Amino acid sequence: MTLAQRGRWITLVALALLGAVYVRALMFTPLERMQGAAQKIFYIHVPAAIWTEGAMILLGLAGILFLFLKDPRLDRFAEASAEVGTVFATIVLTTGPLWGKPIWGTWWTWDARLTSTLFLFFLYVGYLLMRGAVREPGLRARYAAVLGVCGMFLVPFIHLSVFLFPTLHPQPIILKPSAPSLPGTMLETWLFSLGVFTLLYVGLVTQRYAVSLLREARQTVGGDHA
Amino acid sequence: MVELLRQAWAVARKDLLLEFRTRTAIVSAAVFAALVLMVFNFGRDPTAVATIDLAPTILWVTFTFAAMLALNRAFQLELENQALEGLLVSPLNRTSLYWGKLIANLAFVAVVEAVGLPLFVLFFNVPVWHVLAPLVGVIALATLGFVAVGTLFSALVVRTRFAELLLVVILLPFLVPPLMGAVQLTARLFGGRPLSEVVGYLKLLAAYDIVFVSLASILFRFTVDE
Amino acid sequence: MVELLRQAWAVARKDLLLEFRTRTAIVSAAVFAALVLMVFNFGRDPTAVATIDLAPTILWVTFTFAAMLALNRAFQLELENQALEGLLVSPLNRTSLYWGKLIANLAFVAVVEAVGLPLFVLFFNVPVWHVLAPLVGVIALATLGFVAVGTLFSALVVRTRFAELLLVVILLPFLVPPLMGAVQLTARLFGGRPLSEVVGYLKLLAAYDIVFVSLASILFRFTVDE
Amino acid sequence: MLWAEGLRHAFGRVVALDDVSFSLTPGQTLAIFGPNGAGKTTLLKVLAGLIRPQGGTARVDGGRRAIGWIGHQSHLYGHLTVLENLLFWASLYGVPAARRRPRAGEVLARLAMTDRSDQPVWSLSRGLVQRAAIAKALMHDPGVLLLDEPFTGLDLAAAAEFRALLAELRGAGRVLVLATHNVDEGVELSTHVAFQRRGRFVHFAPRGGRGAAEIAEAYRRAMTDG
Amino acid sequence: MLWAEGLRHAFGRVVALDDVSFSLTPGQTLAIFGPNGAGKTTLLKVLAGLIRPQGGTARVDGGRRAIGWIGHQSHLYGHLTVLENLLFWASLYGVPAARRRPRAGEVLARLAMTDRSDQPVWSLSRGLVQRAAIAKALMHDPGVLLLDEPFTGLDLAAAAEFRALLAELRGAGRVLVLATHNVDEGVELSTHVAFQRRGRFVHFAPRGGRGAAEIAEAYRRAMTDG
Ligand code: HEM
Ligand SMILES: Nc1ncnc2c1ncn2[C@@H]1O[C@H](COP(=O)(O)OP(=O)(O)OP(=O)(O)O)[C@@H](O)[C@H]1O
Ligand SMILES: Nc1ncnc2c1ncn2[C@@H]1O[C@H](COP(=O)(O)OP(=O)(O)OP(=O)(O)O)[C@@H](O)[C@H]1O
Ligand SMILES: [Mg+2]
Ligand SMILES: [Mg+2]
Repeated sequence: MTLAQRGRWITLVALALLGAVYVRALMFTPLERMQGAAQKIFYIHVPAAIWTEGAMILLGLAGILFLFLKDPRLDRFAEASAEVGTVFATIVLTTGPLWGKPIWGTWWTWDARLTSTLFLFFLYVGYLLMRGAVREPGLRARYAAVLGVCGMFLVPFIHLSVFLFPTLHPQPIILKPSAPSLPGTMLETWLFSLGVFTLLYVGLVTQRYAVSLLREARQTVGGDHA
Repeated sequence: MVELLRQAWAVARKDLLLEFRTRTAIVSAAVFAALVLMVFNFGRDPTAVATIDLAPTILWVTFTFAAMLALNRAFQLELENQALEGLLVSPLNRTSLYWGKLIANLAFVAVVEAVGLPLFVLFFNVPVWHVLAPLVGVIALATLGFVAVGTLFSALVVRTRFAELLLVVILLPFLVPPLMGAVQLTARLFGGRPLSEVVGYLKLLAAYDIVFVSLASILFRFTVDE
Repeated sequence: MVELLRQAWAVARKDLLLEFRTRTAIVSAAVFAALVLMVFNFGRDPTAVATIDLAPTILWVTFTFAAMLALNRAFQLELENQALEGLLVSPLNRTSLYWGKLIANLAFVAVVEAVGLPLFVLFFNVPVWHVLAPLVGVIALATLGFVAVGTLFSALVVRTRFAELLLVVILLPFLVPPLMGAVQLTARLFGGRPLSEVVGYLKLLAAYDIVFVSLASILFRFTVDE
Repeated sequence: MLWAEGLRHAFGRVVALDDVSFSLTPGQTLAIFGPNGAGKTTLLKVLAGLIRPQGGTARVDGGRRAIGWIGHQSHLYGHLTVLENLLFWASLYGVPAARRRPRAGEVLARLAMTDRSDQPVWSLSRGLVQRAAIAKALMHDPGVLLLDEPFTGLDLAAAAEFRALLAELRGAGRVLVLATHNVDEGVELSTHVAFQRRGRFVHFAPRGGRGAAEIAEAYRRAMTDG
Repeated sequence: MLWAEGLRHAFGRVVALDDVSFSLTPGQTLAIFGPNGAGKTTLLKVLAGLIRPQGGTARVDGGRRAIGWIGHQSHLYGHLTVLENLLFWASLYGVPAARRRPRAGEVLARLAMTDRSDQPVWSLSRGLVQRAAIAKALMHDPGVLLLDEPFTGLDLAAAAEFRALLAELRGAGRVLVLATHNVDEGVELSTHVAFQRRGRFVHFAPRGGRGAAEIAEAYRRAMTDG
């Protein structure tokens, strides 16, 4: 099985399991008292949000290693992680407003959590734009690693900004200094979903990694350079 | 270490000398600041909006622009003078180059802020004298952070194809924490709130400075070396 | 006359093509606009300041910056490309050169404004739809005026030693009338005031445009010819 | 035809043109030799109308449209391709639209640049940029060619080809003015020879039958005495 | 000492270096001839560490500090005087503070630039800028000189003087690498000769007793066959 195929399989399995999460969420998990059915979006929204931040941290770590080891695999992984992170950020930025409209009565407000997520999305876009702007592969990898490392260190600031700035968005329930505060079944469903998203991340990254391998192979043969 | 600092100073001194000769950047930034303040002044309907509510925002919009102008110049100056290549072939330590540019940028932004602040007081009649010391501290803290990141990034993009564009795009997410912190702090200061209320923000700014100044000093050499 | 316009169009087309290739200026101006709007957002205490009171100022600060960026580029582009000398030795009519640059600058600023306006609506939730047509008219009138003057001045200063500095300094006084007019008009429009109340300002803008576009067309050749 | 009558120009204390008078009729070629800083470039700029001399007058039959200029600056836009540059300049010089592409093809073929025509100018090597600049100057088939060290950077083959091209142009009745340091390159082409020193023509005469060695000897003598 | 081992580099489809290997010991001078776009500049940039080659390695004894580079760009700051430029670069290359002024005096005197030392670089003519660039490269008495068409713009006297200077340096055990189109200038100085074509060294050998005419003939043959 090629790498690309393996990635595709993992992704498909993850998507199937995501279906299972929703079966569980809709049938076997209690309705939230205040928000009703809208709260069900939580099981996509939050894991996607966590992996948006996670993908940035992993790509930063890959960047640090790259700067010392100069291993092109690390750079390929970083690129893949950035692309998947962008997708996850998009998911957060769509599910958030979908949820927000019934709860807050507006799609979007400019509070710290929402804005910082938007800027994390911009960071991904900027990262990918920069990769596009540098032609020389060695230089590109190094520049990308530098920006990635900076991005990794920015994530905690973005994550913690909700504690400092007045915000409409719920405070962290799970990733916070004290213990998680979530009713049992909800927590279980959520953890299940987090696992599924982890699998989804692995699957998508594997696929993207395979794609960049292919592209490099084509370029060394002397084909497309544009 | 002494050698590092000596070389950094040589670079900074040269930048400041050039700036002193031409005064281009500093005066345009200062006039820009005046322009912003003036526009606000005209636009504002004094009966509708209390000055004090707007003041922090206006102050920081002004300073951010001044800083962006400075950053754009820092490496552009080398390109215009065809000297960047010369710096790169020279044995100049890369950390020295970074610090030199950082010092020059900070000096530059500091002068603009020193011009902008009195203008601001003049235009908006905000009573800053009783909070001057802490205000200057806040300005220094916030400025250091984003100038440090900006200096690193301006080196990162200078040899890419769309340098200016990229600089703004990738810097934007990194401006959010210091800017948000600075605006909130300034608002509290003008509002005469007790210091205890703002410790969180101060910590944020300080943490940001420490993290990113160190990070940039370490990462810089990867941006210029092949 | 046809020849004049044809040549003006050749110059404008080349500028726009270059901009399209690099997208430097347009994207950085657009991101700059987003930055201004964002900073305002963070700084504003929504309970203290009603958006609607601030909106006109914010809108015009943003647009002014975008325009300044454009103007700075217009002749800088020729210098960077070592082509200004080429334009000057060519038989290109000086009025055509002016109009060409004016067209390119207007196109440029218009795009930034077209990007900025929706962002503005999004960020500030100002209901502009019912006044969209007159608003666009006001924007066009004010923009034409100061871009016309700015284009003239940017040619004036480009070969002096302190080009950027001088541009901002000498342009400043000329920005006051169109900017004040525009801010007042916009405020009235957002406030839903009758059109009769604003005729005076409209006349001001129109007179300014007519006077300065003609004047600049006539004076331009003295700025570039020896 | 080309006239210069009592030209004088000084930059501060440095005398760049000192009472220079001469005239050339179609088919004549003037080669100007002179040490660095003698004022050769200044003279050509005066003839091209780029500098208005402090004293005296210069006139070229047919005005700007008749002049082709090859100087130290390439007058090419880095982000446009070679062909796009040629088409743009041709349009400014009033070459009919239908003639532009064929003409560009001819000129590029002559300079062995056909395979580079779609490359952006920034990616060319120094000698290739020089060829593109030559192509640009020839697009409108100028009656007067002002050449400031036009062989700079050309390889042997290109220099030979360009010399042949200049000889043809001279044969076809064009007026050439050539400033150069290389006596071998300059003399062969010239009908008239001038030695310039501190702005003055210390020698100006038809070449007659003199060869390169003889001229070089005369030049050396002219530069050492006085 | 200077080694190059299997250097390869391509810009997209354009091959600029193709398996170039050689080494030079103190007192040796390599003259590289090749048509425009052959990759001479690219090779020198690789040796100077400005470009990291896609394949192979290059090493210079003593590293960056030992290299003097004269290329297409002057590396001088236009708004600083010639002397200020020299002092700045000397400080970066670690020339002791007390030695800088005397050394600058020596070098400038040698290049007949003493009377220009307080003139800002922007006001110099082309040949004078080239002399200043040469002075800059010699300030730290480098062990290895990389010269990319260093005679560009020099008048006859300056070229002769510079040739004598290079001969002295070679005699003093410096390693010189010289890329040029002018066989007369290059051969006289060289101990080794290379012909480069499409990135390859099609010829590399000690000069032996061959004179300029012989080399020129061999070069012509090497370029036409294949
Ligand atoms: C409108 C756009 C929205 C964005 C951009 C957004 C963004 C985010 C982000 C980045 C996180 C991750 C926080 C973390 O890592 O701990 C998060 C978590 C969360 N969001 Fe949203 N959100 C949006 C709307 C909403 C809405 C409307 C609700 C419901 C009222 C909501 C409820 C939550 C909850 C409950 C969490 C989990 C907090 C935690 O346990 O950490 N979000 N959101
Ligand atoms: N814009 C300027 N400001 C001040 N001085 C100038 C300026 N342009 C030229 N000069 C001075 O005028 C003199 C003549 O310059 P010019 O460029 O005409 O010389 P040149 O004969 O072309 O020399 P080269 O052979 O080096 O190109 C030089 O001494 C130069 O320094
Ligand atoms: N940054 C770049 N991007 C793309 N192509 C480039 C770049 N730099 C050089 N090239 C190409 O590489 C080739 C070799 O360039 P190089 O400058 O080394 O040539 P050269 O031998 O110095 O030529 P010349 O005699 O004209 O100076 C040329 O075809 C050039 O167009
Ligand atoms: Mg000259
Ligand atoms: Mg070259």
